[in-house]
Parts: sequence; C-alpha cells; structure tokens
Amino acid sequence: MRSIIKYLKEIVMAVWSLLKGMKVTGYYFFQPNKIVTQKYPENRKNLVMFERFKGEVIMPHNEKNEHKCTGCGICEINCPNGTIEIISKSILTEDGKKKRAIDKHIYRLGMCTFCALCVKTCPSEALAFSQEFEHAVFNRALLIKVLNKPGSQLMKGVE
Amino acid sequence: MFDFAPLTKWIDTVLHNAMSPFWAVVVEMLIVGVLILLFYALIGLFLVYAERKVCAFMQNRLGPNRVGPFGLFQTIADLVKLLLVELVPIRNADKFLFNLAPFIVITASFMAIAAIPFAKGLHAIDLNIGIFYVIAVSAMGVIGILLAGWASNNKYSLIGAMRSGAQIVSYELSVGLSLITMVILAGSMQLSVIVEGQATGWFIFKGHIPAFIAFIVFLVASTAETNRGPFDLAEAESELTAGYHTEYSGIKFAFFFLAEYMNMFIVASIAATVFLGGWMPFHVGNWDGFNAVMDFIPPFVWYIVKTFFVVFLMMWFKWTFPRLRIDQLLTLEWKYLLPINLVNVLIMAFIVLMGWHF
Amino acid sequence: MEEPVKVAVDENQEYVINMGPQHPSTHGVLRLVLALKGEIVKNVEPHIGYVHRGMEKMCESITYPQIIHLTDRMDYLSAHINNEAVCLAVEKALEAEIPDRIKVIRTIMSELTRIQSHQLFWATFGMDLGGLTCFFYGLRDREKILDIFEETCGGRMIVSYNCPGGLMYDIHPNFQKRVKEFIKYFRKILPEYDQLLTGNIIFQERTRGIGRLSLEDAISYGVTGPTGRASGFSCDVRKHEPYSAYDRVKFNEVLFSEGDTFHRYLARMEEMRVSMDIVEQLIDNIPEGPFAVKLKPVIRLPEGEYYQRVETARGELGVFIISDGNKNPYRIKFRSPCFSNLWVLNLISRDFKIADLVAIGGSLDLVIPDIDR
Amino acid sequence: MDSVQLAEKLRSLNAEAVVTEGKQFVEIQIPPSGLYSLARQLKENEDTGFDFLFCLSGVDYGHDLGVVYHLRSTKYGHSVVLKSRTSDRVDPQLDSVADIWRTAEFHEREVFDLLGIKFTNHPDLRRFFLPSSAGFPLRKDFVDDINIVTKK
Repeated sequence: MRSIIKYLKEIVMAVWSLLKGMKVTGYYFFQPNKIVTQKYPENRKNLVMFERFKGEVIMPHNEKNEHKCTGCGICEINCPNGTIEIISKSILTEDGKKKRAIDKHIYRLGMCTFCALCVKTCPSEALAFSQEFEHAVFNRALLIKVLNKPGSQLMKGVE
Repeated sequence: MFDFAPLTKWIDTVLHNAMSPFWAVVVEMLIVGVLILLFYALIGLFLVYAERKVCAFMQNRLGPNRVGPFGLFQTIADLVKLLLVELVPIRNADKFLFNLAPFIVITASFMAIAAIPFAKGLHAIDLNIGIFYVIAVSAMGVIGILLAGWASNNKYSLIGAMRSGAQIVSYELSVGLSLITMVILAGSMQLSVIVEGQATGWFIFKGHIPAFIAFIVFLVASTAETNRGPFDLAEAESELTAGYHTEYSGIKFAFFFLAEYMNMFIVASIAATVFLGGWMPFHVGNWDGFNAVMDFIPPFVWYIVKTFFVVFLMMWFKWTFPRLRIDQLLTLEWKYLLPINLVNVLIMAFIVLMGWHF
Repeated sequence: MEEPVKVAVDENQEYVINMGPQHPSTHGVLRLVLALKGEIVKNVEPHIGYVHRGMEKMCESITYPQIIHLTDRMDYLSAHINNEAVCLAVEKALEAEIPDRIKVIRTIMSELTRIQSHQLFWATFGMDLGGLTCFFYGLRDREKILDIFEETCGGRMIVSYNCPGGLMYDIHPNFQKRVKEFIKYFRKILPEYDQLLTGNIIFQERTRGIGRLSLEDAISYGVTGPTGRASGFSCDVRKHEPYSAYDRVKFNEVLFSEGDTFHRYLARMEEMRVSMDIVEQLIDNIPEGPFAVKLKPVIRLPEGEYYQRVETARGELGVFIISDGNKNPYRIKFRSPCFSNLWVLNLISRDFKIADLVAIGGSLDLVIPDIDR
Repeated sequence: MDSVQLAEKLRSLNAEAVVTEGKQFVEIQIPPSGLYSLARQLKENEDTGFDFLFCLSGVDYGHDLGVVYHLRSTKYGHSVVLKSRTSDRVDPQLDSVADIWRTAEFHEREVFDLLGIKFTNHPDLRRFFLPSSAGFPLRKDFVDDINIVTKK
C-alpha cells in the first residue's frame, strides 16, 4: 500500500512541477506588453545608441573643415592589426618652414577590432568613435575609408 | 442546430439524377477529395502560423510580422520557398524508399481526416468503427518515418527513425486504451454516435474522474505519437540535428513538416470529438437561455474552437518542457501511463456497469 | 587535425558518428567522434583546432596594451575577466600601485560578466535539453547587462575596458543606477528560472546522477570553475588568491560534492546569486579617485616570469608571461579553463546515452575559442 | 609551510634539483633525466602533495627547449614551478607526466603541436591544431612567409 501511495505521490509532484513551468510560459503568453522584440528598420528614427558606443573611428571636423590630426602616426603604431595607415606629406608653413602634415588617414573598417587604442592614445584628440552601426556594404573596397575630408586643414593651435 | 445532412443529401440526389450511379460516386469522391485537400492545406498553413505566433508570445517575441498583416502570409511565403527549393539528391541513398517515405507519412495523416465529423452531417465517411480506423491509419505514419530514416543513408536519421519506431509503437497502446475507456462510456465506436451521445453533456464531464484521467493520458500519449515536444526525440534538433528528415529538402521536407502539424490537428480533433463533445455546443443543466445562445453558435465553430484549444495545450507543452530521454520516454509509457490506463479502463467499466456516470 | 580519425574501438561493433564541427549542441566548432552502441556512448574523442588562431604566437609580436584586446576573443563570454588577467599580470610585474576605485570597478564588471555568462549558460543548457523557451528568457535578461556594458565600455560582448594601469574610461554616470535596477529585476526573475527548469521533473530526471565527476578526477584533470566546484574541488581563485577587490567582500564559495550534471548546473545558478551579492556590496561604495594610473607610454616588463590567475566564468584562467625586458612578451601562455575542462567529457559521458552526452557537454559550459585560442 | 621550508623540503627530495625562491613561486630546475621521478615524488610525497597541475607551458629559450610545470597542492595550498629543458632542438625529448596528472596528457599534446617537444611514454601523442606538414610555430626560428606579416 505504501508503495502505491508513493507511486501516486510521485505522479502528483511531477505533474505539479510541470504545471509550475507552464505557469511561467502561460503568464508571458498573456503579457504582450512584455515583448522585447524591436522592430528594427521601422524604429531607426528613434534608435539612439549609447554615446560611448564604438561604431567606427571618425575624425571630427569643425565647420571650417579643420581637423586636429597632426599626422604623428601614434595611432598607426598603437593599432594592433594594421587597421590604420597614415600617409603624410610635407607642407610649407607660413614662416617658410617645412612641416609634416597628414595627407591621408586611411582606416580599414573591415580589419578594425574596436579596441579603442587609437582614440585613447591620440595626443591631440583628433580621433573619436561615431555611433554609426550600419556598416554593411556590397563592395569590400568601400570599407577602406579616408578619415580626413578632402581639402581639410589642421586646426589652428594644435601641434 | 444547423445540419449538413440535407445539403449533402441534396447534392447526392442531384448527381444521381444527372448521371449514372457509378459516375455520381466518382464525382462525389472527387468533390470530397478536393475539399479535404483544400481544408488540409489551409489548416496546415494556419497551424504553422499559429505555432509560430504562440511560441513567440510565450518567449516574449513578436513572431512573424513582416509578410502581410501580422505576418499572416509568412507561411504561404515559406510554402512558395519550399516549392522552389532544390531537391538535394543524396548519394548512396535508397532512391525509391527515400522518395516514397514522405508520401506514406502524408497519406497516413490525409486518410485519418476522412473519418472526423466536422459538424453535424459533415464528414467524408461515417464508419461504424471510426475510432479504430483513425487509430490504425494514424499509426501508419511511423512506417514513413522509419523508411525516411533508413533510406537517407545518414546515421543521425537512422537513430531518429529507430527512436520514433520505439516511441510510436508503445504510445499507440496508451492512445488506444484511453480511447477504449471512452468507448465503454459511449457504447459505440462510430464517431457520429459518440458525438450524438454527448448532447446531454460532454464525456469529460459525464465520465467524471476516469474520463478526466483518460483525457490527460490521451493528451500525453497523442503528443508523443505525433512526435511533438517534449517527445520530439525523433527530431531532437540538439542531439540529432533534425533526426529522420535531416536529408530531406524542398517539397519532400514540406510533406513531413505539414504531416506533423496535421497529425497534431487530427489527434486534437479526436480529443475534441471523444472528450469535449465534438461539434456539440456547451450546455449547462437547466440554463435554457444560456443553452439557446450556445446553440446559436454553429457546430463547425464549436468543433474548431475545441480542436484549437487542444492544439494550444499541445503547443504549450512543447514550448515549456525540456525533451525526455529515450529510456525515460519508454519508462513513462510502460511504468506510468499503461498501468494507470488499465486501472482506468476497469474503473470506467465498473462505473458504466453501476450507472454512476451522469 | 589532418590525421585520419583514430577509432578507439572495433568498428564492426560500434556505430561511429561524427558530432560536429557543425552541430547545434556543440556550441561552436567542436568535433566529437562518438562510438555508439545503440544509443549508448562508448567513447568520445574530441577534435579541436577549428578556430585556432595562434593567439600565443601573435602575442609575441605585439605590445602589452595590444594583447589585452586579443584576450577578449579567447573566452568571449568572460571578456572582461580575461582583460583583467593580463592587466593584473602586467601591473604585478611593474609593481604599479592600483587605486581602490579601479579595483572595485573591475570587480563589479567581472561579476556582471560572470552573471551574463551564466545566464547564457542557462539559456543554452535549456536549449540543449530541448526547452527552447529558456533560450529566449536567458538572452532577454542578458541583454540588460550587455546594455550596461555598452553604456560604460562602448562594447557589448567584446568590452576592451581594461588597460594596464586602470580602465579605458571612467564609469558612466548612470552605471550605479542601472546596475542596481538590474539586480532588483534579476532577483525577481531568478525564481522564474527555477520554476521553468530547475524544478521541472523532466529536467531533474535528465540531469540528476548523469555524468558524475569525482573529486580525484576533477583535480587530476585540472577541472576548475563551477564544473570543478560541483565535484567538491575548492578552486575558487577569488577565495584562495584574492585579486582586485575580492579581499574586501564577503561571499561564499559555492561547493557541492555530487559532481553530476544537475549540480554543475546548480553551481552556476548559485554563483549568479553570489555574484549579485558581491555587486551589491560594492556598488554603493565605489571610492573616489582616478580611473587609471599613468604608466610609461611604452610598457616594458622587467626580465622575469610572471603568473597571474583569475577566476573566469568557466574556471581558472592563468596568464604566464616570460619577459626578456622588451615591449613584447618573450613567451605568453594562456592557461584557459575550457581547454582543461573539455577532456573530462570522455571520462564522464561514457556509458550514458547520446542525449546525456549533450546534457553533459552543455553542463561543462565550453566556449570553443577558449579551447583553441 | 612557508616558502623557505618548502624550498628546504624540495631540496631534500632530489639531489639533482636546483631549488630557488622566486618572487612568486618556489622554482625547481631539473634535468630531463630526473624529471619523471621528481614529478612523481612531488605528487606522492606526504608533505608536498602537489596534486593539481594548473599550467603546463612549453618555452623556446633560444637554444634550449623547455617545459614549465605549475603545480599546486589542494591540501596545503602551496605552489611550485618545475622546469626542465633540453638542448636538443632536432629531436627534443622529455618524459611525459600524463600518468601522474591526467591533464598533462592534453597540455603535452599542445606543447608537442606548437613546439615539437616529444614526450616519451605519452599515451596518444598527436597534433591538435595544425596539420602534420606545418612546422612548430612557437619556436623562435619558425618562419612562414605567407601567413606572418611583420610590421615594418
């Protein structure tokens, strides 16, 4: 008799444990306000990334098309996997001296691992991260970007 | 209550007047075949959609929402995709059996639908052994699954098929016994008679405790018989990738896929018919006003609502529980369901004998 | 990898199947060659190396700050703790004094990392056993921690938040508020996890008594982390060799003696609670101070050998640096927890069924890039 | 047992061993011939009881190839570093300790794969990660013109 009671008790406990689980899923079934799915392309307008989000490396320019990059190459040295390549040129300053300046700051987004070492070590704070995250392109060559805009100049007062 | 019998009678007479009896029967069969095929496809598509939505809501998701309003046309888009997808030829597979297997599976579920009474006077064939017919035919699907596993020349498929064989053979027993419990109460195997017998109250209420136990056992066993979670060992995507239909693609895979959902629909409608009164409306004792309102709802709607309630229960199981292991699956059947069932049959027989049911 | 598969048993009797490298429950590109007898597993032979990237060789040619961002990619679920290990090793070698603020923030971040890793474990373990809903609930709650990471570190999984001498940035002003909100939320959610999976009779039947790992084997195989602690191996580095701010918090090492799949699972569930306790003790007492100490621009470790152990979500991570005084390490070795944990799979899953093998594999909580490095 | 006592104890175990007290761990240098017997003693001696091999790394010292074993005792909580090196670069051989600590079997396979040190009496010495045609990449004289790009 005792074994039969144990057998029945086992069944009841098992069913009870199953019902507890069903309670959880059942609860969420009737709670449509707890749905966490985001409808992505539709919510693009009000989708705000966090300000520190590492989307891609950019070089901020001011309204006079000036940037802060002196072309020193520290970011290139610090980059762990050769994402950044700096092509510098020498220009004549106003007082007639030759000076190194940036010609092209090449950034290969496809190789970047977003370690933030370039942004962190830049002595003149010329680099920053943008919050852009839609990087998909059809041609891999488009992932190679030149960060300084054409015709841009070094900001005054940055050495 | 709306009766389909005069309508079908009228069609029958018209056809018999127009042509010879032989051709009349042929045309009738064609009409029934096409109707069932249409119904089959529609219900299949809707069930796939419903399963996606139900599981999505249980998992805090939205589910399909891109194709059409609320993603209603998602399954149709999927069907089109499946029709267009390449049928990947399998090297060293047994070609004939490999191609035959999906047809066996789908024919089995297709045949079972014939005996189900959808509404008063609306069934393809009213066999006097209706329940036996349905059990027998739906068990045929396992042959297709075994063939699919064997012919695919894939080790995972074979394991899946063997599991499925062991599973369906043993759970068929519980399905049969739990239905027999209700046959004792109904006193007939003819599905229309069973439904008519529930005019004064559904069997699940009439047969009180044993009927309720039989209902639970039937739910568990039929979930297992249709290879659905938590008994989806034959597919077991985390163990056997996709089990017996690993190697199938395109429309052949769609057959398996559709058959799974239709089998679910069929066992749900059997449960609705035998336990929940089929197309009979819900009546409460002497509340005449309430009963009249219930009668106003067409029987077909009653049938669909009850069936989908059972389908929802089965989906709820699937999306809550982890999967069983093969030995636990057999333990559940032989150590728990079968003894409970046998005792239950005895109790039911005793109750019917003493007239203790309502 | 290229050698022909060695079948350890007679092929006439056993059914040899190839599980992986693409298989839903190997959690990555791990290949297991199984010898079966019916459903029963007779031998498991793991084949690894599908994501071997030669990390140790790569590290020999880059500087220490650059190494840190590579370690994110080893055990990507405890990226922050991996970072911390290298930082601690470098700081130990330089004998740099680290302010308390950095230590406390590192500890909080480590514990959050641990919680999110265990959440993912819960999610995938449920999925391995066939309960797909667990996966979505686990990921839903993990998202909340990832958002905290994203706000402070700018990355979600690959955080790269540490640097030698401190942290990349200071914590975000919202950090404390959000962490407290998360802990309040998650304490409410955890009982739901238990209802859905832990208490479930099917789950218990599937895991109890399956894949028993004895204490002797755990020590001999070097199994650490929750996997080892479920067998009673007291191996919590946070307790035995406290680093960062672990010496100033009170917490219990989660220890079980059964060592089966269920207790490996339970150990992780308990660790989530312990981690929340640790975070709660620290979150209100983050001392003021700088978020990084200025080290030399080019970090050169003095000649010698340095070993630093930390407790990742999977076990003991060791960083062994041999320096010859250059800015690059002469030799760096990562003793990764998953590499050691993997090899008990054959021992403990023998004579169980395929479904159990999946459960055991899930309960070891392997991250394949951590095995291959 | 503090590190001084431990060093004393270790000195008494094996005459060939050179025991030094490093900054972090007590270190033992042992020639390959005495490696296996010392390892067994370290594990089985009552007072040392180093039963947990937590790290095994192969190192290329330039002209020598060596293996560094990090051992800990779960009973006493003390650690020791055991080092052994061989100068034969063509056919470097060391004794396997796989039967003393099971984890060594797999760490030794890794060392064999990346450094080419052959462990005698190893139960199953095969490569893990790389095809057999590849060299031994962790050796300092390893060259691979295609895959290794050196920054100028």
